[in-house]
Amino acid sequence: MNKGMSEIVKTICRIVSPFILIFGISIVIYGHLTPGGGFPGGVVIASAFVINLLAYGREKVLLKLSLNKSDILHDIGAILFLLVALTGFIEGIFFLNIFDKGKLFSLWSGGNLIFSNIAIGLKVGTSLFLGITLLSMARIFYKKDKIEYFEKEEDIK
Amino acid sequence: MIIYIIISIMFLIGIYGMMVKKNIIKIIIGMNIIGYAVNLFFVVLGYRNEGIQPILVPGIDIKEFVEKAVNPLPQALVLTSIVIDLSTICFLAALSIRIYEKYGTFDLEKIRRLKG
Amino acid sequence: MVINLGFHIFLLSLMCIGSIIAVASRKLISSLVSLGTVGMLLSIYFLILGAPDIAITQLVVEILTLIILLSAITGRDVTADMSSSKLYRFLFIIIFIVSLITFFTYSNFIFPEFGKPDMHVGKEYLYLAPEKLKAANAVTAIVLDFRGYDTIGEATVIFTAIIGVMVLLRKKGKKDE
Amino acid sequence: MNLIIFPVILYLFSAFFIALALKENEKLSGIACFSFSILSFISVILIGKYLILNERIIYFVGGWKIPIGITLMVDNLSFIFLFILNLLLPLICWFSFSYMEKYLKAGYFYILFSLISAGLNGILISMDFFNIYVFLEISSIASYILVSFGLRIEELEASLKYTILGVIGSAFILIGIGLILGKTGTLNIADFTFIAKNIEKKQLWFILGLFIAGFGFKCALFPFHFWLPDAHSLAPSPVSAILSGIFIKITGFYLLIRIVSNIFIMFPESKVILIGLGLVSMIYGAIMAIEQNDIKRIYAYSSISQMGYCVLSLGIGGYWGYLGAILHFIFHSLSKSLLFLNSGIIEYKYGTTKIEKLNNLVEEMPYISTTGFIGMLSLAGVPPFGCFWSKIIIIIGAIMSHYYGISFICVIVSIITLGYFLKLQRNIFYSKSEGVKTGENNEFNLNLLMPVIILSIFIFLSGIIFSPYYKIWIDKAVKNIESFSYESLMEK
Repeated sequence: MNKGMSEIVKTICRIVSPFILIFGISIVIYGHLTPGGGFPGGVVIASAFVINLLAYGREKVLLKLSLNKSDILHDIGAILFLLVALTGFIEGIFFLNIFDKGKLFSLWSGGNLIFSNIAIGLKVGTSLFLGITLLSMARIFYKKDKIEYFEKEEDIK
Repeated sequence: MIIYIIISIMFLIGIYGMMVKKNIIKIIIGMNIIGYAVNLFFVVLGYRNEGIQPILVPGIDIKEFVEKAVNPLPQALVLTSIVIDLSTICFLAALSIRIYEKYGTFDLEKIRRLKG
Repeated sequence: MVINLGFHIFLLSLMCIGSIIAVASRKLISSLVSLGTVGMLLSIYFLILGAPDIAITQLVVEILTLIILLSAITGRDVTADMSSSKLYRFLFIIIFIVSLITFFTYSNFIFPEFGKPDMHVGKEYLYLAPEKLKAANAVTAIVLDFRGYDTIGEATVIFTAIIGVMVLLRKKGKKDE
Repeated sequence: MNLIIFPVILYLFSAFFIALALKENEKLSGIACFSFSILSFISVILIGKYLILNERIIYFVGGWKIPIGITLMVDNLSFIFLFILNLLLPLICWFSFSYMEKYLKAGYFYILFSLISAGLNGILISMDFFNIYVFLEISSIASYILVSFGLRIEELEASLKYTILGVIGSAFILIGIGLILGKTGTLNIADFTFIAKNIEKKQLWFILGLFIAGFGFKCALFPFHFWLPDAHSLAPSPVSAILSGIFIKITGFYLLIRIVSNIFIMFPESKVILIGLGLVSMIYGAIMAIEQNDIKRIYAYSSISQMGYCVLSLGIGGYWGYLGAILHFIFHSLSKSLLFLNSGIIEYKYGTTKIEKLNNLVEEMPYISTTGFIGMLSLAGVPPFGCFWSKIIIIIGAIMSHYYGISFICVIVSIITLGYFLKLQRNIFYSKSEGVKTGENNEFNLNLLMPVIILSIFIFLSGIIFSPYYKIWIDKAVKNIESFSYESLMEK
C-alpha cells in the first residue's frame, strides 16, 4: 500500500500533527485570555486532521475521526452553543452571562466565554474537517462511479 | 486616504475577476479577493495610530489600555465575515465540482445553457 | 509599534499586485498560489494593524481555502483560462474609471479618516471586557458575549454551508432520474 | 418580552435537531419542521397580541444597553412581515411533505428550510446593521443551496449565477456597513440615526448608494435582475414559493423601506431613484413575461414586475403610497406563493411546466384550475380580489402626488399583466387543442391540495372583506413608515 505522499512528508506529519492539535485546543481554551478563541482554534484543529488527510490519504484519518462521527459532533457543537446562549433564560434574558465572572487573567474568567469557545471550537473544527473531506472524496468516488459518501465508509471498517 | 483607495482598487480587481472571467475557479478567486478587500477595510477602520492590540496583558493599567488599544469592534466583525467567506467558498467549490462532473470543464462559455 | 505610512502602502501594493496576478494569470495553479501569497501578506498586515486574533484566523483559513480549491481542481482539466467576455470587460473598464474618479474626488467624504477611529462604542468594550466580564481578550468578549447573537448566526452559516456540501454531493437529486 | 426571539430560536433548534437526529427519515423530519413552524406561528400571534397595547417591543440581547449589545425591535411594520412570513411557512412546509418525496434525502430540505426561515425571521426582528447582514447571509446561502436541490444541470447553473450576483450584493451591503462603522463608530441603527443627524449630508450619500445597490440585487430591481428568472423558475416549487413569495420581499423590499424612510431620512432624493428603478422593472418584467413559454418563468418575470410596483409605490410616498406598498406586498406574497405551489402540483403530476405540453387540465384537475384562476385574477388586479385594491391605491397615490404619467403606466402594465395571465390560463387549463395530456392521475392528494386551498381562501377573503379587520394594523404600519424615526428610541 503506497497511498498518500512520500515517506518524509508522512514522518513529519506524524510528528507535527499532535502538536497542531494541542495548539488548536489550547487556542480554544485560552481564547478569552490570549489571541484566539473558538473560531481560530477550531480551524487549527480542523487543519491538524486535514494535513493527515493529505499525507496519508483518507482511510487512515477516517479510522480516527469517521465522517458519521464528525457529522454528529458538528451538530452537537451547534446545539451546545445554542444551549449556552439559552442558559441566560434562567435569569430571564437571552444570552445573559449568568456564570460567576471569576478573576481577571485566570482560566476561569469571563463566565460562559469558555463554554462558548469550546462549543464553537468543536463545531468549526468538525464541520470544516467534514466539508474538506467530502470535497476531496467526491473526486475519488466519481471515478469509481460511487458517489454517496456514507456508503464508502462502511467499506473501510 | 490613499490606503482606502488602494483597498478599493483591490475590491475592483475582485469585481473584475467575478464579472469578466469565465472560469468558475477564477470567479471563486475573484470572490475571495473581494472578501480580502472587505476584511482589510474593516480592520483598517479600527486602526489607531500607534495603537496596541486589544488584548489586556498583565502589567498594563486598564485606563491606559482603553486609551491606547485599537478598536476591537471591527475585528470581531471581521472574524464573522472571514467565516462567512469560507463557507461560501466551500459551497461554491462543491457546486463547481458538480458542474464539472456534468460538463467536464470549468469554463462557463462552454456551459452556458440558460438565457437571460 | 510605530509604522510610517510608506510601509502600509508598500504592503498594500504588494497585495494589489498579487491579486492582479491571481486574476489575470493563465494557469489556475499559479493564480491559486498567488492568491495564497495575498492571504499570507494579509495575515502579516493584520498582525501589524494590531489584530492578532484575525491574523491567526486568516492564516489558517487561507490554508484551508487553498486546500479546498486545490482539491476542487486536482485531477480535473486545469487548462489555460483564455476566455473572458468582451462586453463585460468594456463595462468593467467604465465602472473602474468612474469609481476611481469618484474615489479620488470625493475621498474625503466617502472614507473616514485613517488612524483616528470613532471609538465611542469601542472604548466601552475595551473598558467593560476586563472590568465587568473579567475577560482579557476584548475581541473574544465581543464575539461571544456582547455580540454573541451574531456568533450564533455565524456558526449557523458554517452549518448551512456544510449541509450545502452534503446536499450537492448526493448521488443524484431526484429518485426517478 | 422574551417572546420576540422565539421564532429565530425555534427555527435554529429545528435545523440542528433535524440534522442531529432525524435527517435520514424524511417523514419524521418533515413533521418536526412543520411542528416547529406552527410553534413559531403561535409565538408570532402572541407577539401581535402584545403589540395591540404597546407600540413596539424592544429587547436587549444579553442585557447590554443600546450602543453596546445587539438590540432587537418589532414594531407594527415588521410585525406585518413577520405575520405573513410565519403564515406562509407552515403551509409551504405542509406542501413539501408530498412534493419532496421525489427527491433523494429530503431530510436535508427541511434543514435548509428551517435555516432560511430562521434567517428571514432574524432579519425582521433585528435592529442592528451587522446582525441584519449575518442573518441575510444565512438565508441567502440556504437559498443558493435550495435552488440547486434537484441537482439538474440547469438548476446548478442557475444556482451558480444566483450565488455570484448574491455575493456581489452582499459585498456592497457589507462595505456600506463598514462605512457606517467608520463614520459613526456604531452598528446600532438607533444610535446611528441619532449621530447621523449631526453629520453633513455629503458624508453619507455613498453609503445610501451602496445600500440601494445591494438591496436592489436582493430584490431584483431592473439592472440587477438577471438571476431571478432562472433561480425562481428552476428551483423546486416550494422553494420558488418561499423565494418569490417572501424572500425577495424581506431581504430586499423590507430593508429598503427601513433604509429609505426610517434610517436615511435626510435623503428625499432617494425616492426619485426608487421611482425610476421600480418603473423600469415593472415594465420590463411585464414585457418579458409575455413571451415566455414556461409557467414558472412567467411567474418569475411577473415577480420582477410586481416588485417594481412595490418599490414604485414606496418611492411615491405619502399615506396612499405607503399603504399601497404594504398592501401590495401582502397580496402579492399570498398570490405568488399560491401560484408557485399550484404550478408545483402540475409539475408533480405531469413532470413538466412547459406550456405547449399542457392542455385542458380543467377536466383532470378542477380544484387546481380554480385556485390558479383565483391567484391569477388576484395578481392581475380584477376587482374583488386583493391586488385590485392595492393597485388602485398605488394609482391613487400616484395621482395624489401629481405623478399622472406614472399612474397611467401602472394601469397599462396592469392590463398587460391581466393579458398574459389570461393567455396562460386559457392555454393550460381550457384549450382543447391537439396533444391533450390524458393521464388519469387525478388523485386527491390532501398534502398537496390543502395548503393551496387554504391560501386561496385567504386571498378570497382578504380581498372581499377588505378593510375592517386588518386596516388598523396596516394603518399603524403606514404610520411607522411615515413618521417613525429610530432616534426617538435613544432618548430613553
